[in-house]
Amino acid sequence: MTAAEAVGVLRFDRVTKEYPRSGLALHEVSFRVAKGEFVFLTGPSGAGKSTILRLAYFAERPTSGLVRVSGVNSEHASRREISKLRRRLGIVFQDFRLLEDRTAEENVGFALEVTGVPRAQIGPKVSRVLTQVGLAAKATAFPRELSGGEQQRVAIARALVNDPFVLIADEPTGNLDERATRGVFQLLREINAAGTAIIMATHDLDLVRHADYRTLELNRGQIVFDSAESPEPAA
Amino acid sequence: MTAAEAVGVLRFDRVTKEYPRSGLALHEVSFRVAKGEFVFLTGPSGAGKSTILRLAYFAERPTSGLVRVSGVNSEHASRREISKLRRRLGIVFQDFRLLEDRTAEENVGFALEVTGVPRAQIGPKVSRVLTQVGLAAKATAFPRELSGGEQQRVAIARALVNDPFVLIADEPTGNLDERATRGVFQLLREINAAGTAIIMATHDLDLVRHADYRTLELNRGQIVFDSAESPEPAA
Amino acid sequence: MRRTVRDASAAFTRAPLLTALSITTIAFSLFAFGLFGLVALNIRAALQGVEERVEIRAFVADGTDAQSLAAAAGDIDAFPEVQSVNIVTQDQALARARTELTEFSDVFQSGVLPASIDVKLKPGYRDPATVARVSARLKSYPFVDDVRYGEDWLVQLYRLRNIAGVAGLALGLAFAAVAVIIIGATIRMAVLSRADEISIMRLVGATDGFIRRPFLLEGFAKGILGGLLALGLTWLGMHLIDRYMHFHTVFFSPAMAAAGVVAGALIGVLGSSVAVGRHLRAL
Amino acid sequence: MRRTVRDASAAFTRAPLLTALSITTIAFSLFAFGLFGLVALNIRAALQGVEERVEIRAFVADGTDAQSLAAAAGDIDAFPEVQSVNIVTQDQALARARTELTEFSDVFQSGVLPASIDVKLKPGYRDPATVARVSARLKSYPFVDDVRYGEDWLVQLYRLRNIAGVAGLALGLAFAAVAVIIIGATIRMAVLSRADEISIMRLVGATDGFIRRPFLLEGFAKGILGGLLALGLTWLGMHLIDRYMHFHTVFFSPAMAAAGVVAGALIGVLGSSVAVGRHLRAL
Ligand SMILES: Nc1ncnc2c1ncn2[C@@H]1O[C@H](COP(=O)(O)OP(=O)(O)OP(=O)(O)O)[C@@H](O)[C@H]1O
Ligand SMILES: Nc1ncnc2c1ncn2[C@@H]1O[C@H](COP(=O)(O)OP(=O)(O)OP(=O)(O)O)[C@@H](O)[C@H]1O
Ligand SMILES: [Mg+2]
Ligand SMILES: [Mg+2]
Repeated sequence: MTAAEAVGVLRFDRVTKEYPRSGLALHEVSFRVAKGEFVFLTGPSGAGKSTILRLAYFAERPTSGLVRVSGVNSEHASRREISKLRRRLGIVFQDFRLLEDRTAEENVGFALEVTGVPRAQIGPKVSRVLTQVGLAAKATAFPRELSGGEQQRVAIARALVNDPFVLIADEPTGNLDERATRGVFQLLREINAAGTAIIMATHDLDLVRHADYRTLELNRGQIVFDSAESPEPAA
Repeated sequence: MTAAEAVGVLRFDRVTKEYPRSGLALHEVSFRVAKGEFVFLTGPSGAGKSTILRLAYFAERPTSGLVRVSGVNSEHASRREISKLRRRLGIVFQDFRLLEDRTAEENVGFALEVTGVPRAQIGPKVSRVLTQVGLAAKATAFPRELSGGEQQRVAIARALVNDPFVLIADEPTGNLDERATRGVFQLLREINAAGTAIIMATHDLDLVRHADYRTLELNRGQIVFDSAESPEPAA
Repeated sequence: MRRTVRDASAAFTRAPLLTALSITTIAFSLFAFGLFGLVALNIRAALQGVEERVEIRAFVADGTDAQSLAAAAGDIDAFPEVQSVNIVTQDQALARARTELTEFSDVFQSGVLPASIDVKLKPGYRDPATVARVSARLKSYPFVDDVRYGEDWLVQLYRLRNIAGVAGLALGLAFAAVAVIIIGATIRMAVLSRADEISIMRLVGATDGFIRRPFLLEGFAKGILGGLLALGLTWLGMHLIDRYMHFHTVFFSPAMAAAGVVAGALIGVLGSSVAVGRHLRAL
Repeated sequence: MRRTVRDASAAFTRAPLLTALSITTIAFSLFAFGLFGLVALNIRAALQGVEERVEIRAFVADGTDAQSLAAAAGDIDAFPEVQSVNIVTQDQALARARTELTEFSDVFQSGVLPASIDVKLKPGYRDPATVARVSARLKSYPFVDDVRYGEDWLVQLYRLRNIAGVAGLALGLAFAAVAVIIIGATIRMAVLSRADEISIMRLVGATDGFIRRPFLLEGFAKGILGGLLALGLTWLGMHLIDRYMHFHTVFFSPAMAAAGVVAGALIGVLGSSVAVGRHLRAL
């Protein structure tokens, strides 16, 4: 396990994912993400970005190959191990996945309740992170009372609130305007600077070009470009 | 009614929308969209873009002011008139709103069934429009088997399939990569060229800048810029 | 129409659990109702059997001549309330007592029983008041010593019948009320579980009628199935009782059975209609 | 714990319809079950009353002296099956016949009834076989002419009791089976209606236990409420019958009532546990 951490917090080894009706979503994908690294995942719609991320938080298991996240292994991981791992991850889902019958702050606080954080500490943490994403004013609104971008920011806040060691974000700025995108991205940079590894699927190539982080480009379920291997940037 | 159509297919007169818990979403918004016009709606997250569109297809009624779409008036419209109007509109929702238990082609075909199109004509129409958005291969997939961008394209196909006279699209490219975005936008241009008015909320300013269509910019529920009034473009 | 049928049947495969629940609930309610109905029906049948034995017995003084007895019997037979009249001689009375009261048969060797005129009343005239009236008229014959008709017993019988009727109705209504609540909630849930679908339908321009139709058909089908299931269950229950209790029971007539199934269909359609209507108005 | 309680109670306000449905269903099932139980209980009580009257009557030859009668009575009293022995003289027999058979009271003026030794058996010895055995022993006394105990009647009584037991059990089980199906479906739907919530919980790292707990508490609360409601309904039903039928009925003992409520709670907890477990394993 310590050896695994030395080589990367997240590691895919020849991972293939096949869906019953639609065939290969990923084909022999291998890569690793080092501790504290920031990785962009790009590629056309349907390339397999979300599939990689779902495998990374064990919402799915690979058809073949091995996924390892912080010592948890896709071949042997128990339900309990997966639950424990997820408490240390921050996940932003492409479709937000907010609880419809809880307010914005309850949705964010929920990620802390699950990990057993004492009630007294939850309130301040939630306020802080909602302020960071610019949603302090909407704390008591329910998801249906929020605009698309506001919902997305609640989802980001929830992923950040438990100080994850890896942040997995699936198009976290898809519903945000340029300014909000810059704000959220700035926040992710700060978190990354503090040591959190970030793996972020995005189709905002402007962001990718300007940020100059490592980029993995997917196409039809295969990695077609990895900026860590060929040093010239995509643009 | 003919007079109304002469002045615009869609018209907002001092429209205010107030939500019980979050206050004013729109404040005295007035504008009109002429027959066959293409209008971008931009502005930061929470500015009121989706609210304007929801008012335009009568999913909500204004708190004060008047919305008129093709002679249907927000003050007097009956449920039946609204249903009839919607059959002539094409709507792309920000959150897609696909029927989970129908395949992509069934979702698209459904918009035709509602209008009473004979069964024999539905199949070919659906195939054509799914091909246009590049999803012919995924026709029999259920929404949960589609990637975010694929779901969005199904939503676009459904809006286009009944040859609407106005297309209302809420961030139709939020989940698409650059190439797919260009493809969809090209499709919208063609449809617009054939006479369909289009009103499209987007935060993709690149698109807005390059397309040189009329742009309405919203901020905090008010129109702060209308390129039809001040001729210089936003960029 | 084709869409309506297809959508309605799709509901069965798409939400098998909710469908099964709706059908079972309707069946269960109608079954409980049916059992109560059958019990009431059988009590009525049983009471009718007992009622047929309502008889007025006018004991005749010793030595009354047969001719005047026969004349009186003729008169009595002409009363509008009377079904049949039967003259029982002293010998016949003794023989009857011996067979009816076996435990005491030894006793009657030495005893002498009076002769009597036994009167049966027509159905509909067997209530305590009529029986008392006819008895009084019988008593007016000079040779009649005494008139017996088991007053207490008759009154009890009528009370039992009234009570059975009231209790059955009350319990049946209570069951029906609970059943309606459950069925209503089930259907409302079926609608709510498809709230998204309904709102999407409206957004792409479906009219209320278009949305409502498959729900109504679905409710109708569920109701019919529930009704048939209830009928089957009730029949099975009755059959088992018949078989293991060697107790002949009366089942519903075909018309009543059909009415039960139609009731199921009505519950289904009405419930769906109300639930969908309420939901649509709220949109 | 606080979260568990808060979440469980939130379920009541967030899905009032489903909650009401679950509670009503549990209550309805237990109520139907309770009614059948009460009917069985009351039939048993009624049969016990009848059974107490099981009596063997040994008719004694005319002229048997009182002393040998008393001696025999002493012997018989010592039989292990016998509860009490009673000597009835000829005069007493006549008096009793007059009161018991009022319709024929005129008759007995001239009749003479035999004296008898009347034997009552202990509870548990009132079955047809024991009664026949004791009768045979009584018959062996030289001065006993005849022994009567209403064979047919006794056999019928026992048959009725067995039948009532079997029929009650069968119907009760049928009701219970249907009830379990309905309750199971209701709980499963409660879980399905929160499937999104559960999957989101799992995705943010909640363990199965953490997810399961509020559901179990919710099921427990619903079960208890359903049980209490059923108890109240049953009591009300009984009370109404008591009142309008002037027919004294036996109600459940406090222990049985408590058992019913506990059964409700168990149904609730088990149902929830199974439904959530199945759902979690499928994730
Ligand atoms: N549950 C599933 N069942 C079947 N096919 C699936 C399933 N999930 C994804 N797919 C298919 O796998 C492929 C990859 O999907 P994925 O969601 O990873 O794409 P993506 O790169 O995230 O695309 P986007 O940018 O549009 O979100 C797609 O073609 C999709 O249709
Ligand atoms: N149903 C509602 N109840 C209460 N408030 C609402 C409701 N819908 C929208 N709002 C509020 O109205 C404002 C405008 O929302 P709207 O969805 O129009 O924004 P938008 O411009 O579409 O933003 P985005 O780009 O994030 O989608 C937001 O502040 C939102 O919180
Ligand atoms: Mg994706
Ligand atoms: Mg919006």
